[in-house]
Amino acid sequence: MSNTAVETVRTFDTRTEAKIPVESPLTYSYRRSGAPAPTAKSRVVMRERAFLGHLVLCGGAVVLDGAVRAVLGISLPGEPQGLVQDDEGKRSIQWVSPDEWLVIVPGGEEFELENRLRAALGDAHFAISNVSGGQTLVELEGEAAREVLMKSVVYDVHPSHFPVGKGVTTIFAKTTVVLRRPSEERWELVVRRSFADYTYRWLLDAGEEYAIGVER
Amino acid sequence: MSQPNAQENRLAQGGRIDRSRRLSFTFNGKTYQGHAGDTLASALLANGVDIVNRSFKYSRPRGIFAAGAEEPNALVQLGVSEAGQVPNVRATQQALYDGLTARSTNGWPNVQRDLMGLVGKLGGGFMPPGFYYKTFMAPASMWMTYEKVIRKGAGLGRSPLESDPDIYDHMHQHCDVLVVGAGPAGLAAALAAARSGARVIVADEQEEMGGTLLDSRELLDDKPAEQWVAETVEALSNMDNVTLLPRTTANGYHDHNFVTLHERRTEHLADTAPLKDGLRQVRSRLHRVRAGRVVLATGAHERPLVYGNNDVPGNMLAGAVSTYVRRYGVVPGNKLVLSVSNDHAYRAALDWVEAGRDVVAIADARANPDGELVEQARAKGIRIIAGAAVVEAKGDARVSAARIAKVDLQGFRVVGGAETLSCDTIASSGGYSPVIHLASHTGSRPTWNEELLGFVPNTVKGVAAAGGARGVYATGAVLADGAEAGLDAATEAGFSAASLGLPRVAERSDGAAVALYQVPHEKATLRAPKQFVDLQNDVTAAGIEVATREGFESIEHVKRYTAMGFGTDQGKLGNINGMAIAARVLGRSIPEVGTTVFRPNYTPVTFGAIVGRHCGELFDPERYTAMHQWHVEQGAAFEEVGQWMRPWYFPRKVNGKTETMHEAVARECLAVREKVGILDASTLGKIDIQGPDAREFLGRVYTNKWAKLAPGRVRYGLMCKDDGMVFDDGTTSCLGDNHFLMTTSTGGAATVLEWLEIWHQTEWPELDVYFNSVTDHWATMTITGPEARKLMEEVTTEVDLDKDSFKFMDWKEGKVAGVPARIFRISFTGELAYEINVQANYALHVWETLFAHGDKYGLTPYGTETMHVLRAEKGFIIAGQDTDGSVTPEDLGMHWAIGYDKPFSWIGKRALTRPDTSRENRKQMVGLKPKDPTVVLEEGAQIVLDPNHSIPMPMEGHVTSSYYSPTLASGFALAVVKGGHQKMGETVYLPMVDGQVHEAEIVSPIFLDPKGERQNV
Amino acid sequence: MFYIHCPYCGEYREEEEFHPKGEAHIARPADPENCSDDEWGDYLFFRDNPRGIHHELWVHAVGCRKFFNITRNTVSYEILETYKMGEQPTYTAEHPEGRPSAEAETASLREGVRA
Amino acid sequence: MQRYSGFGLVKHALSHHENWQRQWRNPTPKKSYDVIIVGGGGHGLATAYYLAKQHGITNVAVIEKGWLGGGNTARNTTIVRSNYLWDEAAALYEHSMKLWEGLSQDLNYNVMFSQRGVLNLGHTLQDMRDIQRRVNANRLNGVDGEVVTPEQIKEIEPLLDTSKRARYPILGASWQPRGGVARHDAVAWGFARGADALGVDILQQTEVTGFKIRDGQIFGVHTNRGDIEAKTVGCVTAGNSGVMAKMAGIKLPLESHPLQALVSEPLKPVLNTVTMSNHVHGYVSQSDKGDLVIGAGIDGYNGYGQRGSYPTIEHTLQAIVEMFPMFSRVRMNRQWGGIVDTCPDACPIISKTKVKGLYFNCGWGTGGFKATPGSANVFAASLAKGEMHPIAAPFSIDRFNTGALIDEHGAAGVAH
Repeated sequence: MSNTAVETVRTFDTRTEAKIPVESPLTYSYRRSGAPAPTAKSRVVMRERAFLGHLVLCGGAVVLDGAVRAVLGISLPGEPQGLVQDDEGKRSIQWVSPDEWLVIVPGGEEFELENRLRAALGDAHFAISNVSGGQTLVELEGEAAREVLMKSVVYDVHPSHFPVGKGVTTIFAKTTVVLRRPSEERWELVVRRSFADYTYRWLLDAGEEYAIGVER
Repeated sequence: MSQPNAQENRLAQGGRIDRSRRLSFTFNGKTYQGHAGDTLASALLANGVDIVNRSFKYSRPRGIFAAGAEEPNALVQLGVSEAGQVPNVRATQQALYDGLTARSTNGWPNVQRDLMGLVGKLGGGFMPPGFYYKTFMAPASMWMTYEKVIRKGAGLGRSPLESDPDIYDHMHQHCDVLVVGAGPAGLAAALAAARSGARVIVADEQEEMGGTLLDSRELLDDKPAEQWVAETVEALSNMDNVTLLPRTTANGYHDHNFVTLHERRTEHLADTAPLKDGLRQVRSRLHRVRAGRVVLATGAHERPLVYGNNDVPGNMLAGAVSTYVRRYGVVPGNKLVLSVSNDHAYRAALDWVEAGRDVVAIADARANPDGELVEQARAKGIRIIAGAAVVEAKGDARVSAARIAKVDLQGFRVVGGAETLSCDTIASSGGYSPVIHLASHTGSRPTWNEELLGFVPNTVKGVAAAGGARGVYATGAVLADGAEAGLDAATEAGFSAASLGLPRVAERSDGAAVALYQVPHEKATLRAPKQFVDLQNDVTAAGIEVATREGFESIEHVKRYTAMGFGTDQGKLGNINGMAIAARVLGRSIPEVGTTVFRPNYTPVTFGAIVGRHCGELFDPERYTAMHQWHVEQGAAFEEVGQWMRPWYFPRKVNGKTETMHEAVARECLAVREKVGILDASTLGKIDIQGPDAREFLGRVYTNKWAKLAPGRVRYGLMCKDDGMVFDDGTTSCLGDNHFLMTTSTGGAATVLEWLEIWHQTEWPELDVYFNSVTDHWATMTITGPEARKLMEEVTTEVDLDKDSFKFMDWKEGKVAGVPARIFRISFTGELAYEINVQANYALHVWETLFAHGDKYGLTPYGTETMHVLRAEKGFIIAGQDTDGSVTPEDLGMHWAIGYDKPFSWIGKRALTRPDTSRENRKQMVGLKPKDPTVVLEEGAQIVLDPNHSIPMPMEGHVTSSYYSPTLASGFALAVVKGGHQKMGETVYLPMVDGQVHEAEIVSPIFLDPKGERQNV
Repeated sequence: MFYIHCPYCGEYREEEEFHPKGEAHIARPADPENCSDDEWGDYLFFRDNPRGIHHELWVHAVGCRKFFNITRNTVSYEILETYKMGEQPTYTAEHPEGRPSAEAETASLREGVRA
Repeated sequence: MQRYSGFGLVKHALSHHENWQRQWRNPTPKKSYDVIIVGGGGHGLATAYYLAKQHGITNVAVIEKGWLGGGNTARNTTIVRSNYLWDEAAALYEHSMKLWEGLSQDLNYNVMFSQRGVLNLGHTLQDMRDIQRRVNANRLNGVDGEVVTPEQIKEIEPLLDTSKRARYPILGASWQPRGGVARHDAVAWGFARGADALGVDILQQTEVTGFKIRDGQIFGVHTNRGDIEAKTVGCVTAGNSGVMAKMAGIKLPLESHPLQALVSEPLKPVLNTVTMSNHVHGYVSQSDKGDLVIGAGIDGYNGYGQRGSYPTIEHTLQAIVEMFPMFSRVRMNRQWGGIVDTCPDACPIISKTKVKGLYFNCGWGTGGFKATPGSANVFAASLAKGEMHPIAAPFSIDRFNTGALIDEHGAAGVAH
């Protein structure tokens, strides 16, 4: 931590290796609203992928691209709404705005990643904010997943308009969501922690007619 | 009267109903039979039910007049249970289902024998348009009594009185081409567009698609038209890029091709939605469609003729007769007289005769009718009276005869004597009005076409009308027009396709129609029997004439004065006739009188469908902190702040009795002042600010100085808008030279973030700084009170908590309960306090660990109410409670937080020197001490100097915050008072609603520990 | 219900994702201290409010969070263009059909400035 | 003027309504008038009426580009109340309320002013603080009002969901019994008929295309029917004020926004009073005809199109169903929009301008209809005397430069 960037900006590992009980943003929701297990009738299935590492990366694309490529091994999505994943599909970078990207990595990698990026970026003007505790990832899968989304988001989720490799920030019912399509079958919703219960209740309600199930 | 099961008007064969499925239904308490495929209207007609309702103003008996959305009379109340009631359902659009239960919306004691009808008959003459404006004025005190009586007579159906058991939802749709209407034009358009590969949605309001082709006499490729419909619908439904939405009405066209479609998913099955495969289904669904291109294939509505007593049951639209005969196998009478201005309406007579019943005569207003259909009628031996029209219907509860006379259309008079022909049905047609509703929803004014005798739409970019909707009526031409519109739409949306092969339709030679709206009567309009223009609102030709005589010359005035077009049918049948009458009376042309524009909705839409899922607990999000479960388990009462559910107070059970809020808050307050309390402060907004210019930026948006705040230190800041008024406050910590963590008020988080962004992006992009919300990432808990350090020492590692190394307004990193934490020594209570930030996923563990260790120190959870009391004792403000957008930092007595000598003219600074902002005697923040310590002043109480002053009493200010302080053993308050800072020690008065006048002394707003020693230990 | 082309996202998005923020090109006076009260009042409150072509500031609040400008007809509600901060409109009250291109090119200012 | 009465109705019925007179003339414009009122809506017509009736100035023209009463007068949700927070606003709206109370008799035209009371609901603790503050201020200003509990609310309006299970439970309300609704069109027509009878020329289909100004003094207007002269001109053109001002070289602190409203199908009486909620954002009353008349919030963008965005309607109906869950099955008949000129402080401008003799009365936002008689009354007095009436004086344009705003936004709790 001798880099100048690190001195002027205080990084902080908010995660600990100690065996400490953690609660994902949906923990309360499971208790409050229950979590119907998927059945043969379920045309859509929801599952939370909790405790991932979420970083917001701000800066000019030209500034960031090299560092991201060097550190993460994937290139910054060049086009708006782009979503790029590594070969394993475990690490992703999503275009959020011309100078903002969302990086999601396996939980525990985020602090090291932040430090490596900071080191690689040196004195350049950029910002990295760790938001891992503030959001969670909810997956939707199944043939009715798109219909559930059509009930919920104003964005056009038709495959011709929302191919794999796309991600957008948009309106979800009365909150906002980052919606991504990492593969043909799977949709990802990045949800803010404090709105997670609302989103969960909404999905249960909107998915009711498709006998939505929750994988835990 | 007809017997149940009789279906006396049902034909032995024909129609598209399923005769194998008999359905039983109840109307006005009587049970009848119908068939699957019937509408309620067709089933009622089949059973010979003449009177379905009573009219709004005159209580006249009314029957079914039309067969679709334009029906003005047949409005019924649907539903069995109280919660399942649906008011004002048009019988013509309601599919019949087994067990359907309906009643008339008006009529007392019933529609057959209606006492109000007597009033209408006797009193009708005294109720000209504007009747209400001209009477009930004396004495003034009586109006509220009169109004009660008037209101009782008003209204149609009734609202259910219990909550809706059904659910509704929305579907956000996007397509390249939206086709509204699945008649010949719509189907052709859809097929043409769909073949190009474009994403197509087809919405049609009826139970099945096909529109006029479903009752057409014409052959398409030498086959019945309905066969082409079936094939086309089948083809469309097999295409992946096509969404077919039957029972779906396009109700509103909004800007940029946003269209609302109301899909009724279960209303044809039952009054409340039945389960499907054991799962609830939505009763109706609103599709919010963003379309690349829109094709309006909405067809045309037939116009009735306006003649005497044209409202008596048995009067109908000519086209409706054909629809009932051909589509439902129902002949709505035995002896028909037809009164027409055009050829197309002759279909009614042909269909009637073919159904085996008697056509008495056709009165044709044209001197020499000679079209193909006319010849067919002649060939069938139907008597045609040329140059004539029905001038008056006879009959009371049902038409008994028609008076037919020769009419001089130019001179608007009857020529010669009238002939009275016995009949039970009079059908009329005065031509057709293109359905231009959607096209005019965004303000496009239609154009009158003298040849078509109708308004044709002027559409905006991206929208095209096709077929009847733009006055193209011949079936072959309609198909071609639709196909072309569909192809154009797809092409404009970026697709290409070959043109469509269309079915062959024999061309029919129709004679020219003649303009006829109101039929002249032997008597002048004001003396003639009532000639109804708007049946639902009981607007007559005489009413329109009186309105114009009184100076209501614009059609908008006429409509408003007479209420024409303000019914649930929005004048679909009456508006053009009304305009024509106004035009005639004023000696102008129809377009000179005005145009007719429509507003959404095309037909009424259930509130529930518009609301969708956004009701009940999903009406608005509730935001929870990571400790919410704990709060719930502890029985906290919650206060909502900007969608966050915050614990308000934690009532305990003491001796089996739950504490009141007052008791709980007193206990919580003392715990903090004497021992230690804990607050969930996670809801405060937190913004991560990084960049070399972060410090400069803070100096511009805060009123105070930031240039020298060192890493490891925290500072309070005040934010103003550029009008100098305070809008938020909070602490900001320097994490690194280029790195700050800003906190905002709970409700202000989003606003402040956007505030920072707008200044950065639009004014100071040269400043290198980024802002990110980290509100949800961190959970925040405040440990405060004299014992706070002891408790912290037990659970904290890697931090030196010694008062000299971890001072007030310092922050440090370490671990709390084994979890990495940032700890801030800031205090909103005036006590020793630590604000702990940990990653939210660990928060509950940290919280519970604190309690595991806190018991011996008397650790007490407290809520927002206690927080408010404690901060008010210290004179700390809550932005939005103690400020209201009209308070400057100086008004708050916060001169110390204003950096007047900062080099940059920070936001709000300039405005502070405006005459009104800098004047003395502004309302200033002070403390108020009630003379009686047991008094807790009301928040919002007004402050006066002379409580005996007459009303209006000059007010000096008001109480912004007020509480009982168990520490001070007294009520106390914060207030704003004119010139308050100079009025310390003065007495003011607070006159209350109940007549009491409280006395209070103006004091410093800092009630406790003015030197700040308690927080600094 | 507007369909708005976000110049930063490069695609049309639903109106609900955006918030209008009033008239565009209202720059904060460079030297507030030397503004008269009238000038400061003008900056704070007085607006053109035209019937017809209007340049207005919007933010893609639920999206890229960027502020940008829209030229919109306040009667027909037609959106004639959207453009980034610091750029100048092509369609103006003086040039409702679009300004001559040469003029448009020279008018471009540095990124992110309201004026 | 033909007087209206119950007896007169019988007489007219016997003569088949053939003898009704025009309610106002359709005069040819004169070359000049003492006063020109630009704008033939409720406020403009009423200004002319009071000029003639109370100040003896009858040589007055009201110039209207369309048909009289065709702007916001015809498009509002007809709520009348005077429980405004700040002294200046309360004085203005209460002055109006007192005029409403005798208006039908004064005009011999039943404007159907129905004092069925207005509830402003509170759903949060801050709402309640604001409500208490406002009611306390109202009472000391001589405006009727009280703070009522959920139990009292249930008695006033039984269908309101006052249960605790609502997403936003009702914590209380302010209650102004003298508030209510009136028949909007009748207000314009009644004032028009009254003004016409006193000699005022109402010039419909006459559009002002410019002002004649010389040496900083107004001396007339250009219209599509020729020039008309007057040394005093009052502009009362809600929804178009900025455009008019621009013609006179004046800039106003206004933005014109769409304000939407909607009605249900007519229903048998089901609501007793006017219910407004700022927090869940919707307000509703039932017209004498039976429609639920529902008002929405202002759309955020400038717009002269008399229409707004659909989500505004959706949010409003969500609020209505939140308050009245049984209305979920009621159906929405029609929606429309007006154009409201909004001021930064949600209070109007009644003011002289830098052009001598040219006055503006504008910026009423959502408060215009309820203020009609009061606004016109003080405006007429100001035009007649050349000095602003004391009630009008605080509403000068100057306040936006001095900072003396009357901010009804934050504090009043209710924006409509």
